Amino acid sequence: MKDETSVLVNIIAFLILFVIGIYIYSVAIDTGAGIKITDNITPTMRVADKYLNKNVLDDNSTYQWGGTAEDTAANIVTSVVVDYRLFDTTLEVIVLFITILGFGFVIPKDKRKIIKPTTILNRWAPILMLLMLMIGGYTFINGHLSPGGGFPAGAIISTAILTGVLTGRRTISQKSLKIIEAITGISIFSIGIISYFLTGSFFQNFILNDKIGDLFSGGLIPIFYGLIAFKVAAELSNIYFEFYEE
Amino acid sequence: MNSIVFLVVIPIIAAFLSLFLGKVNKLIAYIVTIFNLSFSIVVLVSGKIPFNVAIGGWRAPYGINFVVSDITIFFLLLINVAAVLSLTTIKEHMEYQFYAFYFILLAATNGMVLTGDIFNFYLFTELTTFAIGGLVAYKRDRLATGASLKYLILSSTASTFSLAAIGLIYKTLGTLNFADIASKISNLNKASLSLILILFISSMLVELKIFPFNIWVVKAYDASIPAVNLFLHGMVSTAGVYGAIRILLMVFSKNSIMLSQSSNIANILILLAFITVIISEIGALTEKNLIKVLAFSSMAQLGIFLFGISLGNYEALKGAFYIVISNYFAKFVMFIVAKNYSVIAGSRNYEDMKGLGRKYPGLAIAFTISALSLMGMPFFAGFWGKLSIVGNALLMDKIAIIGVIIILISSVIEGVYYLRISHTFFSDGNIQDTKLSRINCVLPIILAAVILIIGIYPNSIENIIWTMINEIQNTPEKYIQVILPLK
Amino acid sequence: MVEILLVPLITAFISDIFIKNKRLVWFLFLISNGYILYKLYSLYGKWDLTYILNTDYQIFGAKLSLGLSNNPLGWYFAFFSAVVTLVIAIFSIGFNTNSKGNVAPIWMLIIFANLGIFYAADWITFFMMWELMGWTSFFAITNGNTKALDGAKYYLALSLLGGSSMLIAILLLGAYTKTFIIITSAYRLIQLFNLAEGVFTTILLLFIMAFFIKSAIFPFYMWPSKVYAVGPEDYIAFMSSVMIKYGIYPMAIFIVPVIGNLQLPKIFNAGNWMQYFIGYLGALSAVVGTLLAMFQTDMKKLFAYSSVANMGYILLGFASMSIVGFEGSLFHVVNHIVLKAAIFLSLAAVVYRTGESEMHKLGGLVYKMPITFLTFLFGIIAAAGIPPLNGFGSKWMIIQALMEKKMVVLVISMVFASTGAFMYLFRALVSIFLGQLPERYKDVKEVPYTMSIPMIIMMGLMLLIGVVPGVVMKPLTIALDALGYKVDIATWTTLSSSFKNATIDLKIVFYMFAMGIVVAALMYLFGNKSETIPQHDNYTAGENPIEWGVDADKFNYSYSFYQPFKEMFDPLFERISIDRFFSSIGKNFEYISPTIQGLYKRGEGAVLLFSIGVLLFILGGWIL
Amino acid sequence: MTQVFILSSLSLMFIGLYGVLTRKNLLKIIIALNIIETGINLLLVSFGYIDHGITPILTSQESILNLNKMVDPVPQAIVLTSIVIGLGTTAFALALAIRYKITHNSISINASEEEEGRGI
Repeated sequence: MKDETSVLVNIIAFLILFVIGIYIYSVAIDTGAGIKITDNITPTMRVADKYLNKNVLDDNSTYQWGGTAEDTAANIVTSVVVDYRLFDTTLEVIVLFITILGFGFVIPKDKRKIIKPTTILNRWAPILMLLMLMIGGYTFINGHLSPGGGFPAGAIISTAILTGVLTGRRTISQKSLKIIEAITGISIFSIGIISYFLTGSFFQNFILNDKIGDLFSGGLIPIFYGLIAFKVAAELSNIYFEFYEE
Repeated sequence: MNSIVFLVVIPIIAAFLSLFLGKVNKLIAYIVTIFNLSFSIVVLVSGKIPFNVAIGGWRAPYGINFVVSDITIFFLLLINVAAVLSLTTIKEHMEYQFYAFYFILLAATNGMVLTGDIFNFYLFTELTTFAIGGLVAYKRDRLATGASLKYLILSSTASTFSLAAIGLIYKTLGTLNFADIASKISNLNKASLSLILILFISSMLVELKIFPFNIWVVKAYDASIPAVNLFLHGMVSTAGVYGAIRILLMVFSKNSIMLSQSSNIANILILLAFITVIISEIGALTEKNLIKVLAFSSMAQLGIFLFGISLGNYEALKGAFYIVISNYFAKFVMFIVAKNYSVIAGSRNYEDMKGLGRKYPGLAIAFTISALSLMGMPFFAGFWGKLSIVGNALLMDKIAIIGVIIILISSVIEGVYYLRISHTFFSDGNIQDTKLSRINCVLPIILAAVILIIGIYPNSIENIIWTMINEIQNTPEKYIQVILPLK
Repeated sequence: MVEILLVPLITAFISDIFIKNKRLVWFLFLISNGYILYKLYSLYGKWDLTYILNTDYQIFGAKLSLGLSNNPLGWYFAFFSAVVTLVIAIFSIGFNTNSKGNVAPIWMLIIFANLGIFYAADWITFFMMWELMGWTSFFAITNGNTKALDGAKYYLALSLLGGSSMLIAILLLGAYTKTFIIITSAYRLIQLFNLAEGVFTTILLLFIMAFFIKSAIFPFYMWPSKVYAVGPEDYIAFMSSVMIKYGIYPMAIFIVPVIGNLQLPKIFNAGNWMQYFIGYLGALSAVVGTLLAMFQTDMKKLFAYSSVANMGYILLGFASMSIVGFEGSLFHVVNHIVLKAAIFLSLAAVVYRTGESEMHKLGGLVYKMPITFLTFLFGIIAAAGIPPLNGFGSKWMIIQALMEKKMVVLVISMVFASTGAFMYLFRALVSIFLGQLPERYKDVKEVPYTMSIPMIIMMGLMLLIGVVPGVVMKPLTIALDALGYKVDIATWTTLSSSFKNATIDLKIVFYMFAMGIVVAALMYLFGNKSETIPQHDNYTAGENPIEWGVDADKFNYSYSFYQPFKEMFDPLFERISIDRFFSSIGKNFEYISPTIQGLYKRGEGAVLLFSIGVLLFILGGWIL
Repeated sequence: MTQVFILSSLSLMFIGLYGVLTRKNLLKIIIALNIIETGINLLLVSFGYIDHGITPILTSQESILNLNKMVDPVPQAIVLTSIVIGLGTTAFALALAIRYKITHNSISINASEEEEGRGI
């Protein structure tokens, strides 16, 4: 690579980083009035307080384990991601969708050789795939109770397909992947539209009266997570298939 | 008016559908875009402005909300009109990915204008970036690949900066909502605020094409197909301008004095604005590739716009709005003319377009009118902008006066290269017999007529602009009232 | 009153639509021009007519209103320029019969802007018209001709620069005086002098720069020669006669009253420094213009510099700040409009027939094109300021005014320039029309009627104004009287002066010259006839220079006519070349341009520059 | 503890930025971008961290009583999104880099873009 070690550029880069570093330090030690970036601000002083107490709609409401609340996901991060800030998450799905689309669009379609996998991998692949699918399924079904959720689940599911790709098995056609992608994507937004017609507001939860801590709780969260999981799985699998083309 | 979310949702659903529709995509694109346009018109005439929409039923600072105010609806209309007009220039068959990217771009630009949440805004910006990255790379040749990749790298770096800024805002103020930030920003430490502003503004200036954040611009314009040029100009730039107005003037402002908390930053913005203007005008001076000339000039216009909004004076701000409107129409005309002429001439070099102005005078006259408007000549829309900005900058301190001189010198340079191009169109030249449908001439002429109408009769948009400026004048209080009515 | 502007605008629009139908377009053109002239005539004396257009556009906290008013001085300029413009335009019909394009729409726009400038009541309207004139001129000059681009570009850049400086001046004026009305702002500007002298001087200098650029006064004297050399001849006739006066009109209506009413200390009991500033620039343009005119070989360039010199005279009259000088200058405006139009029309006729504008390649056209010759002869006699024609009276008044104010250096420069004028004017006459006819122009004919009639009209005008100066002086003095100046209304044939017993009656002068002409004609008819010899005989001794590989035209006696003078002044002009200064600015921009393009073309340092931008913010926050 | 997080995330960001600024190899640049993303993610999480905080997941009635000891869930939600964006950017950029290699015959960002006689 020519000019990889250009001294001048290195010096300039160091200077820039140095100045930025000094600047951040000077801001950190600033003693002016007002809220500083180094102040110790707890979540109770932020909007997160309402998410933790689940009292966005009603300032004075409290909730009990096993009782109902405005949002019944036990995992509060999930409740933020898929309920309070659901719209962000749907956009995130779109980001993934469009980048993978772009990926498929610009990647050169040239021929690649497939190396035959070893017997061990070949034999164990179906079992692995089954395991991965199970883990993936568990992850998104329990997304509202424990760490996990649609995105990791999707990634895990897609590794099942990756295993298939590695062993040379055409587990699913690219066309059906595309269809899954579109159907799940449209479903996510269709639910939004349905909730608009049911409750008058987009993406508003319309499955009420479920209990915190139950497997089937969290309103729409498991449905969204399921859709997201399949969508992400389909999209990531698309990447593998781009390389799989003989 | 909760249904305003359809403006974002419908294009996204169309994007999913576009994977299967093949040739029908074009029709769907028209339907969706016209839906968006007519929906925004319905919102405009419904008389309910301003209003706030909580998505998911969560009230404002906690959930994500869409806000529709006078400025929003104005920019919404600009973006959707731009989308419709750009679509009309697509004649050939496009691959389905093109339409998918387009739908996402439409959704993202609409969303950028509508959203009332800073992280949501960031996501829409990212979506725009990826959509543009894909659209610029559409030809997948040498130039397009390089341009797209470099744009992607630059904007990814920039996006990390704005993400850090959002993180800092959340850490200090504990909120992500525009109105909530605006109401709390005065509690913030001055040094911390300038750190946040620096991080956020520098990533925003990438979209605003301000030097030295704009190295991607010329390459991206040159590498992309004509329709994408129009998307970049009409939708992305306009959304970027909206972002600048919303965030610089309405979120990070206190007591409705623009950028008062850190006037240093306003001064540097003025400095950058006129560096941008002079650099891009000089760059365009000897450029032969018409598209690149237009790209350079687009940068210059946004520089003048930034100059106008950084002065901290409402009349200068009004001038900036005029500049945006004039540039919006003028560049549309110019890109369409450039497209048609380059198809006939078989090259983008304007010197190969000799004599086309005699054969197709409508296009060349429209081009000339737009050029004169960009130069700020009287009787064209750009003049009123220049008058306001220059006049009010003269009342400011020294740095603004230097800016005035530079802007005027740059308008001289602009005059030289634009009128040289116009002259080339009108000069004698031998052109083969080509058939250009007269339909292609209609749109530029109509848009040029709009420029003329605004230029001759500024009353036509003066009041609209003042309504928007009143909104800015009354922010953040009025804006907060709409979104956080409980307080 | 507003219809006087609407008619040309509508005509321009309609003729743009029917641009293919030449007959219709020119018919429309003549009709609307005739109407404008009639309308202007009927506006004479109605000085209180105004037209205000209120807009909602807000600037400096007040709603902007645009206005037109029938300013007496504006009427004076508008009427005479409209007469001459009409004549030139008729000439243009004949001149352009063979060209592909149609110039009528752009002419109508020019006439619109022309009237708009003289009728503007406020600075914004004035500026709008001014800029309109700037870019329409660009298109009129290039007219699709690629060769004309360089000159036109130069003109455009200067014109836009002037426009920009005027815009700053207008806005400063508006900001400090709270008004854009021309007359009111003049009064308020004088008051501003005592409050903020710096702003006052800035405003005035910026205005003066804009006006000087348009009128080609000294530091900006070089654009006419560049533009006239390449522009279409009919349009440069308009430029050199009418358009170059656009800078003079606002000088007369705004700058002169402001400077004249200032309480500044006088230098040598003669005038204040601003007066001298204007006067010396005027003197410099007169002298420099004259000298440069002498050395030109291209006839269009020669008369371009002659225009510069004449603008200098007008400025000298202003510098005197006396009523006679003022009158003289304004009188000279009309004289110069008429005589320059005549000269350029005849030159256009020559170019139309021969396609040549280098003087040493022409000669002996007197018998082939007698009407053209006569027009040219009248024109140069007038330009030289010889009595029976119109240039004399105004120069006489200006010199008198300067003498009265004891501005000796200025008088000397004016006399020098007037004498120099003889040298280049008669040289042009000799080179183009007298001498021997080159072989290639044997079949040259007189121009068609559409072109010769306008020339005859111009001759008549020159003689009329020369003998009966009252046709100009009467409206002028009435206009000045209406503006509040203390003037005596002029009589038909006499010119008054500031000195006692110095009134002259041009009628008597005319009789004397008529006698002289009769005597000369008798001598011509009954004297010995001249003998014609082959062209090259007298300077190549019968040899054919082409056989030596040399261009025969270079041996023509009119090539490098004033070589000794040129050698004398060359070192001076080589050292001080303002032209080079201005072009070098443009060159420098063009030199940087590829560097910037390269930066954007490669696009590799994008992130680096991004970080530098961030750095700028950080450092700026520390420094500022 | 928070300081350690912040310092390490800042150093990650600086390393990444340094890489983007100085490297010419596209792959290295993309990797450097990833490093920046990681740094940002860590930074965001540390913004929401409180000393001795617990995860914001309800497991029983007691955890509801300890709500004010929980770390902030919002930065975590933001980080989730940001990770996906990072993934998308990387995927897209890598695909473009592969095509870049074919069209430019080099993976240096310096590769010349000159292309004579381009059509419309």
